[in-house]
Amino acid sequence: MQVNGQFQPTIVAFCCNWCSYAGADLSGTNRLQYPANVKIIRIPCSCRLNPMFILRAFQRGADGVILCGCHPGDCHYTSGNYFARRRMTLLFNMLEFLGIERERTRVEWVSAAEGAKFAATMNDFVATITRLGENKRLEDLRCKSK
Amino acid sequence: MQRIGVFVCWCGSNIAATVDVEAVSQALSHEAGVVFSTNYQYMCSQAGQEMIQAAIHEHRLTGVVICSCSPRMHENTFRKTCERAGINPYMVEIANIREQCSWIHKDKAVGTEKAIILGRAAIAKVLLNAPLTAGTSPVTKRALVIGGGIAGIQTALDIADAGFEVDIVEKEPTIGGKMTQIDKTFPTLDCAACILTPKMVDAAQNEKIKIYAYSQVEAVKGFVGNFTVTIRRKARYVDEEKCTGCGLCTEKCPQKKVPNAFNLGLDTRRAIYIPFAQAVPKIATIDADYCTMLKTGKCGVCSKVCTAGAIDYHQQDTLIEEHYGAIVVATGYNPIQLDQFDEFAYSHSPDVVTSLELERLMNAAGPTGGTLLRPSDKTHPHTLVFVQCVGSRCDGGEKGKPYCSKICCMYTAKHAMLIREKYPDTEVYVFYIDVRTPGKNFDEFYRRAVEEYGVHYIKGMVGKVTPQNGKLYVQAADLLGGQQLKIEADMVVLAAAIEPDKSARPLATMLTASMDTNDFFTEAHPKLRPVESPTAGIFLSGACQGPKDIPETVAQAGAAASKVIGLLVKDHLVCNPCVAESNELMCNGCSACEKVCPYGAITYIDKEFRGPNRTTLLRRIAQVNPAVCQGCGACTVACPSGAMDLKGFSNGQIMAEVDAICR
Amino acid sequence: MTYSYFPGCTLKTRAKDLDRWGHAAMEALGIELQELPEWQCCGAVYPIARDEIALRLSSVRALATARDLGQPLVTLCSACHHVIKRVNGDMQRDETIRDRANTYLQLDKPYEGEATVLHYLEVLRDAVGFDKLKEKVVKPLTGRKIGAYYGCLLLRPSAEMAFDDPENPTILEDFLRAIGAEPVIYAQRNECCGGYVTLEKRDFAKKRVAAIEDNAAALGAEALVTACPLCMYNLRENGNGMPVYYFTELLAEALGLKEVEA
Amino acid sequence: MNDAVETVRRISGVNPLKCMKCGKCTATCPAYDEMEYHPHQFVDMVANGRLEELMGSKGIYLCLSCFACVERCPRNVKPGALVEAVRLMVIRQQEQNHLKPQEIPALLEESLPQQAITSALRKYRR
Repeated sequence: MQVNGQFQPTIVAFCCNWCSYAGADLSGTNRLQYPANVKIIRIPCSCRLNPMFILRAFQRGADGVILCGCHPGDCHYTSGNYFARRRMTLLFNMLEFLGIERERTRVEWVSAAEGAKFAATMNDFVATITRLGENKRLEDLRCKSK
Repeated sequence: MQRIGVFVCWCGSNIAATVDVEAVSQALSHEAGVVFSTNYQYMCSQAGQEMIQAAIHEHRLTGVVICSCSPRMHENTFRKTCERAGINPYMVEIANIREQCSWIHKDKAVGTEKAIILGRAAIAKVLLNAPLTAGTSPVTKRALVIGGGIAGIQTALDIADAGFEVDIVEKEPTIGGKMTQIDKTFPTLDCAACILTPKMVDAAQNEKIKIYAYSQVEAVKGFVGNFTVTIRRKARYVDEEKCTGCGLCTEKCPQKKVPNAFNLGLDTRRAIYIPFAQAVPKIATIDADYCTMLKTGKCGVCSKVCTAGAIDYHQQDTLIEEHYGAIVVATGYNPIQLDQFDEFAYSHSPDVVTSLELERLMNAAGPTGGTLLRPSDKTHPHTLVFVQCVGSRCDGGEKGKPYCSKICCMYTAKHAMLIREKYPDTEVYVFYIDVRTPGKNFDEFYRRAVEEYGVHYIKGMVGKVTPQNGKLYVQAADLLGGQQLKIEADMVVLAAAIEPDKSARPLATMLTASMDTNDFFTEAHPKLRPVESPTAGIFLSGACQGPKDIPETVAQAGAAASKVIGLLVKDHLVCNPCVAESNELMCNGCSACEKVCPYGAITYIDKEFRGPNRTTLLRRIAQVNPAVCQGCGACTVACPSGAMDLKGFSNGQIMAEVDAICR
Repeated sequence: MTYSYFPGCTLKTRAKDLDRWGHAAMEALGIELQELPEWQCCGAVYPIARDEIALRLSSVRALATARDLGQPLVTLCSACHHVIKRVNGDMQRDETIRDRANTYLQLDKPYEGEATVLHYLEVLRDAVGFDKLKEKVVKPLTGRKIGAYYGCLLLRPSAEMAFDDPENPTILEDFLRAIGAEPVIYAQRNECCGGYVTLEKRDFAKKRVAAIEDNAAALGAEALVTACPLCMYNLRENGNGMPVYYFTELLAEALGLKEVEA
Repeated sequence: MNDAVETVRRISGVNPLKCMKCGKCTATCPAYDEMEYHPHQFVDMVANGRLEELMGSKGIYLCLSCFACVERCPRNVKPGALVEAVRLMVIRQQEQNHLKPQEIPALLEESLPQQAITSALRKYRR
């Protein structure tokens, strides 16, 4: 999205309910700033993230998608983040094959105590996507408003 | 068509300062399905909730979107509000415009725009919400306490007092924990054994309490109210039923050179032993690492002297399985290893000891019978130097711990005071960085050490200890006096940092309970839920959650017990209704979902479907047990046919949120 | 086994004993030390300041040569070891230093910390093995009570040197045991000898050495060993006469390469 | 003066604010008696911008760079690196070399290792 001639990326962050969403809350509680481009969707566990959601986001004009979950070994559901890790590895490979730069997708483990890490990750991710510029590869032009 | 009401909270100025709440409620009022939109100062207040309820009635709302703080804060509050007004609690969605918007942005225009988008996503989701009804699951009315120190004992006693059965699993041969090794307790200086051992006996005699000593938790399955725990009962090589605890074997065993762990290696014991006189259960244990019989098959003295015939060299570990409704973690702490702090010469000189070792050296049941003697030559020390914060308050890296160990300031004051009282001819120096004594009567206690007992408190650190000619030459900083001190000491006592017991990390993985980077268990809320783990049904007691002294530990143990009791009095627990559900018409019975389910909640049944021309067709389909499903959603992604979906977080709902954000 | 070897300035002049016997001993143990071609000074002191690039260049040059030769680089002098090891660490970890050093040097292939830097003692411990060394000893130093003097440079900062436990090192003691001597463990073995400050304040260095010698003597040491020419200078010139040896001298003696001095 | 503090922080890579004022550096320093400002004071004075006093002190030439304070500091503050940085601030100024090449012959003696001279020269002059 262009705002006043400046590129403002649209970034969707999927956060697991137990660690990363709480980590995002903590960065808010600690007033740690990160850009408003990041919009968080709460999911129960990182393993709830269907690859379809990411494809849909890119199709509808997202410039970057990040998945945050509990650290390996700390999943609230024991093993969900391991599933997520494997699925995302495959998906990101495929997206790269389709021409979506690797940097546009990311998986980060953020615990409920890591508010600072959450903010730092988001700052870094937004900076990376801003550098990469707009993503057009998967966009469905029919979805685009004029 | 749904009729949605939108309620934007100002949260005083917390939201309103960076988000134009009026503009948000205006913008959201134009969204499809929204029939009412407003904003208010405090939505969670009584007046705010009444306003929501009135709007539900007045506008015949079917769904509600609250733009406010995190759902982790008030989702339940608002769900209950709506339930009281007659709509299903799961028709409520929260847009988090405080923690994830107003608090992280400074520019009001930016904040407002983001708040509108977050509101839109919540509206898009709630349009697809369906009323959900929570099921229930029964509660096993028995609790497990892991760890039998003062924390575990107190928790178990309190739970048993309320009439519930409780088991204690303790890895050592006796319960009692660290407190059994402590001589006196601050700030009252009463004898630790005198207040602890009666509690140990109470626990042993309480018919509601079962003690599994010399045992470990091996595996944990299930969920709140319904845990199944496998306990390994380690082989003692002594029949617990037959052993009378007479102790004859521990006197006759010819293997005399076993370092006595109870006295921290300051003296020796036999290969068959009872850790101390008041051990509970008072049963002998053979140390397999040292027993000649177990190692070579030759000896058998203990078996010959045992009149009860309790010795069993062929005993094996046994595994038992028990069911519990709640689990309390009380795994406690240990002082850290001091290998990395050899500037204090801990590994060079036996006269450099840790504070816990000093406890044993001052204890009447300790290796010196309570007379303070130097371990090297058994002489009376005249000058003692205490060093605080050894390994505490360190900055990252491999060395030490970043936190304050909390108990050292007080026990050092206690040691210094006791030594000066008993041996007035000694000089006692305490090197401190800060003296931290926040606790009832704590600072008064420390001041007494200085003012009445003449303990030399010196602000500064010790840099090097050089053992030479039977003395310990201590080189230290006196920061307030502006000098580098060189003290000829007879003993140096190190206040080693404390760390969680090593068994805690694997246990946390078994329990899926979270830990911080220091391996302390994290609490569900640092202020408001300090004795609960974020994992339902797991409770925290004592130093496994953070450094604690005895009064704090006992208080927390009681609090944990009350939370357990609050759980166990319930006959049923309301389940999370956001569980997986399989669309049986789309399911092809492939078992992909079953394989990824961590709870075994998915089973397969053969079901008859009607085919064309009055034929029937038997098809294998997945079925989710809603009482067992925890709602992680792993199966929904594994399902190749899209039959599996998660209630409350359905594919459609999340897609709608994505669309709303990317619009 | 063949290693590249960096002798350093002092070992060619004032500390010939450290070098000569070190060479002879390794030869006897079946290890060849090939002197690095065209080596220059290591830089003498490690430049703590992160913006000092030029002072790191001679070490980088040596490291790059060692890399090109494809053999680990062995050092003997504590100071050389300290400087070269830490500069290598900088080249591995500090992007700014790496880029700037390479820009200066314009090597055929930029150096990125590929070389392995070993101290002579590490070769003895890990490649030869103290057990093996013990077997090769023909004249064990039986009954000689010797204090190992580590000084500062070998051990600290431990995070970068990764040589031994900085407060309770064992490598020299294990070495002494291997050659049949009885090591004396004393606390002052890792405290400074006075270093180069001896140039300006000899009294100060004397105080330092006295503390070290007294502590070692009190615990029964009859002599000290060191791996550093500067420590050797301070201990000998500013001490009270306790004999001080380079550890390679004792090694050569135990291997029967050197006649026992009268 | 803040610029100078920044320079010291940049050269040394140390954040003096991490210091918790325990005094272990001062307790461990072998050159304590020789210095007018002791390691913990040194850290505190850098943190508070009192660089002029430090730059004028003799103690900066007496730090042995033995890294004992660096090794033993529980907060990873590296007082020794701060001393080095302040010394460099002095000797990088014109005509401020603490040791001049022409002074060296007088210092030489038979057994003095080259290493000592080179080290001193490296430490004391630009």
